[in-house]
Amino acid sequence: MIVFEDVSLVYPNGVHALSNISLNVARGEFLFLVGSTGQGKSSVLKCIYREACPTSGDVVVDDWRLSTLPHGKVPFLRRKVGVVFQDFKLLRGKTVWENVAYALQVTGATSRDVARRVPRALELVGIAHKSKMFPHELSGGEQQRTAIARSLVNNPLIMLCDEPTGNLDPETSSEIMALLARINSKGTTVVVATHNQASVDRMRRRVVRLVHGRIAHDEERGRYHVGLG
Amino acid sequence: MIVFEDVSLVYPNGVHALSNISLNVARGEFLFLVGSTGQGKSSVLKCIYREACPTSGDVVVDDWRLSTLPHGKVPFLRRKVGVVFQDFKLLRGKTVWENVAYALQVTGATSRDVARRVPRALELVGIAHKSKMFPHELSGGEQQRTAIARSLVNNPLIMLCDEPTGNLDPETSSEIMALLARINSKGTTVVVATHNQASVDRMRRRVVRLVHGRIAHDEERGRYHVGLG
Amino acid sequence: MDWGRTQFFWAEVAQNFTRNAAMALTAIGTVAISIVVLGVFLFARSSFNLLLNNVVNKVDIAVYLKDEATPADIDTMMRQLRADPRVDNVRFVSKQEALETLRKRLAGQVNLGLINVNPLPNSFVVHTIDPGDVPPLAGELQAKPQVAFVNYGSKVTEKLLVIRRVLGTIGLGVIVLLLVATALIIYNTIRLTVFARQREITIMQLVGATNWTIRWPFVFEGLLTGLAGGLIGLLVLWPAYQTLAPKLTLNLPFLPLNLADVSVGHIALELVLVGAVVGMLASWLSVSRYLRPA
Amino acid sequence: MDWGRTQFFWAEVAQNFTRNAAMALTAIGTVAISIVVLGVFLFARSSFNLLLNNVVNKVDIAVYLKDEATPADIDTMMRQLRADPRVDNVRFVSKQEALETLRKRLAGQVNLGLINVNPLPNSFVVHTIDPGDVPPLAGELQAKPQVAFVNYGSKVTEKLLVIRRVLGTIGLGVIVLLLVATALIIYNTIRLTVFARQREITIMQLVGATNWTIRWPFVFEGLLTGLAGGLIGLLVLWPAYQTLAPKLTLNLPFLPLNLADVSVGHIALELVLVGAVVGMLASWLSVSRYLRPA
Ligand SMILES: Nc1ncnc2c1ncn2[C@@H]1O[C@H](COP(=O)(O)OP(=O)(O)OP(=O)(O)O)[C@@H](O)[C@H]1O
Ligand SMILES: Nc1ncnc2c1ncn2[C@@H]1O[C@H](COP(=O)(O)OP(=O)(O)OP(=O)(O)O)[C@@H](O)[C@H]1O
Ligand SMILES: [Mg+2]
Ligand SMILES: [Mg+2]
Repeated sequence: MIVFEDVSLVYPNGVHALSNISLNVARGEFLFLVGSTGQGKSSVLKCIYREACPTSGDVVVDDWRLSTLPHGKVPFLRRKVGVVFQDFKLLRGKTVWENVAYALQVTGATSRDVARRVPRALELVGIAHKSKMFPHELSGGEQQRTAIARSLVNNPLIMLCDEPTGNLDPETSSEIMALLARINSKGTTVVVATHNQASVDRMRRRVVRLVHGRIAHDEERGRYHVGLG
Repeated sequence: MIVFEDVSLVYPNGVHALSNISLNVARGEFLFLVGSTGQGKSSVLKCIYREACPTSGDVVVDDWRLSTLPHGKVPFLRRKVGVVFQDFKLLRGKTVWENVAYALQVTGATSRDVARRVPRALELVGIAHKSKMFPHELSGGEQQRTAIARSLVNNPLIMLCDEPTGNLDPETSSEIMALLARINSKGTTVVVATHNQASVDRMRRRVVRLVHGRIAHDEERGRYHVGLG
Repeated sequence: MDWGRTQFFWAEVAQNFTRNAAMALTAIGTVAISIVVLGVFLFARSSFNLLLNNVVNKVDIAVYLKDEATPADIDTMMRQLRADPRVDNVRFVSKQEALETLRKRLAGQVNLGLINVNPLPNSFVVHTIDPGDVPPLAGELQAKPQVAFVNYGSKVTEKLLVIRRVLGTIGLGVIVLLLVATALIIYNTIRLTVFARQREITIMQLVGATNWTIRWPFVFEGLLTGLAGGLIGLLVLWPAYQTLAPKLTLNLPFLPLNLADVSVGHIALELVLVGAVVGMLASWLSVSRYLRPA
Repeated sequence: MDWGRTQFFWAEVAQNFTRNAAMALTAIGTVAISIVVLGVFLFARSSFNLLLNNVVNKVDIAVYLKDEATPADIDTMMRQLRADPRVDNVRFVSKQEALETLRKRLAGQVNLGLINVNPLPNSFVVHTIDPGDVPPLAGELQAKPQVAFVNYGSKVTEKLLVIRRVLGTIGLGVIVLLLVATALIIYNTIRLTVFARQREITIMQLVGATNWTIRWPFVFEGLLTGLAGGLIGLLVLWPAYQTLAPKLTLNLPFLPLNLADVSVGHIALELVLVGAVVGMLASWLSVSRYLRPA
């Protein structure tokens, strides 16, 4: 489903974010990306939804080879991939409902579809009661849940979650993780970059640890501290 | 040092964020504010640095009664209070160094002072190697550490940290908490709103739990789950 | 476009306006101001052209005939001139008529008793349709055997024709300058409003919106901004025109300037069109800049 | 202000420019365009006023004397006129001189052999300093016993004076309109650039900056934007003036229009000042809007 072929990424400012990453995520897999801050977790995710382009190597997503993907196709790649951004990236001029609906509307969904699926997504993450609020009227956790709702509203093939529980209390975090597991069990490939040790240890899924932009450890049914002393 | 006198806060959109909060934080105390998402932690902090004004009741900070504080004095209140914002609020046009320096420069610090204290703050949070980067060139955790450096650079009387470790790995989180404890031990009053169960449980400080904008529990040497089943 | 997408499109346009109201109003204000300035000058130019044409139109050719010319000669010539397609009308002025006119003109200045022989010749006064035809026609007439002398105030006429040409060119240059300036100002203004939403555009791209999905509402918003600015401009210009134009005619009754002949409706249409088209193009270009692949 | 604060201030100003370069350049561009338009019209207005004054200045009073007036009378009158503060100069035209001129003028049109008595009077030609004094002075002269008739083309002169007054008013109106338009356009533009930094301003307030600490760099940036725009505007206007002004004089050699008399330097100074002052005020007002306590 997602294949990294010897991917390196150097940002324009000269920072080597990723070095020779090779990784294969099967369809329907659930993967945790861990690593202390600044080791390249977000960069890996950016290469999948093509916010960043590898400086060398290539990424293949659902048989699309990204290095040769024409620019016009990028929006369609991004519709296959639901992303929870680390900084949420909500549209500040739109309400919670509209933010979630937007991701659906751009795919050409009918208004019936929108009216049916948006409330369901909002319910799932427990933010339906705030649907008419604007992002700046929400608490941090509420914004995060809106971002999660948006990422899953159009049933993406792949979900990429960048620190999806950083602003959530342990109970809500567990619920969100359980939700991701449920989505995963229906066939969606899920990649979660996280520092949430409790969740990783509880769920025992595949864990990939990044250190200085390299894969330091890759273990099925791993724990958060895999590969550390 | 910080006194809440029966404070209620209703946002313009009608949300009752805080209801009849009375709280007394002594000089040099270390306080954790906990509570699941959207219960009012950030709102309590906003009342202290006066981003929000209580709809009823009053807040006293270092003998300044905020309801009668003239607008011209607000900047001076904010200089007494170092804040780590939940969404960082870094100036995107400024580098890490400049962001931290800014908080010092606005107080009228001499350039010698700036040149001495900024690097020290950056070292303390471990972000000195990124001092020439702009916020958008940083990882989430690096941005968070920049925000922490800015909040402590001018040795504030009070530090308010809103989810200061949400984007940090457990190890870095512990270091930051230890740093806050060290700063606290030198006399600074510290209030930390957090979901980080591990840190709260390890540090055993005063814990105040908010539920629906009310203080549900207030315990010296508490644990994260204080007041819950 | 199905109903759901149309609804989505209009909701986007409406949101851009209402949720960035201050910005939208600032942009509309700038467009309106530019349109007012442009409108004042389009009007001034039309009036001035009209005035100049009317002045130049007053130029006549005086054809003084030799005393030898017989009434038959005069008649033939008169018919020839009337048949000339360049000629608007011809009037015959006899020696006697000319003397009467001179007497009246000199009354009081000159001892009229002293003028007892008529020194003046018969003449034609010829008016052409296009003042530009005056000099060549005068040349042709001078060549005729019956003609003693042709006078069309050649210096004044040629000056007037040059002035008309030069001022016409300057007027055109100024209008072009103003059009370009207006277009650039509207473009820059809309660019700044798009600039402020750069982050939003990036987010839209990241959640899978195609460039066209992002662009259309912006383009339409630009169109509406331009249109609204243009209409507001007209709302300012119209009462100003209504109150000032009569005053102008009143103060300059002797000038051959009939403001009713200025095609105000035409100018108004041009102004609104300029606003709308430039607004639309400006949005298009501004958004496209942020839609280019990184 | 100590050295550290000065450095801080300048660093802020410089950062605003360089790190929002696209926005800063757009704003400067808009200012430059407005200044060019304003400059063209300030110049056009000065030239036009000059032209109109020169035309009106050509008006003379012709004072025809009765044949009874003795050379002594003429001499006295001449001296009186020369002493009049309103009079610029006086020329005496004798009967003979007048006849010569008439002969020349009528040569070819009229059978000159027929004019054998001199029907023309002696006259003065009086030129006033201010054309506005022509009608009253003519009235006074008419009342003198030696004077037969005074002629100053009263209709033409009065028309010219009215035209000068009306066009003067219109010109002033247009310049005021343009000044206001320019000011508003610059204001709106800078408002939009500040708008885009609203979030930054809020953050600055939250980390303890006083309103003045935030405002000053913005105000100075507005000043520099206006100044830069004004100077760029001049850089466009100057070569245009240098190439077009001589062409204009060349094409209209017969007009009493000496472009060298237009105080171009003065206009240039005004333009740069308008840019700078409006830019500064615009920033001030725009920032203040976001600095108001919530
Ligand atoms: N846009 C960018 N331009 C330049 N450098 C960047 C950019 N984004 C990230 N970096 C750098 O690349 C490295 C990896 O960043 P990345 O965001 O992938 O880290 P991360 O593992 O997600 O960290 P965190 O847990 O803090 O979010 C860091 O050193 C960071 O400073
Ligand atoms: N600016 C605002 N305008 C309107 N309502 C707001 C605003 N900020 C917060 N709220 C609402 O007030 C309530 C409390 O919000 P607050 O940000 O204090 O929660 P929190 O405890 O910090 O939550 P989190 O852990 O998610 O950050 C929430 O219901 C939120 O939706
Ligand atoms: Mg990250
Ligand atoms: Mg919060």
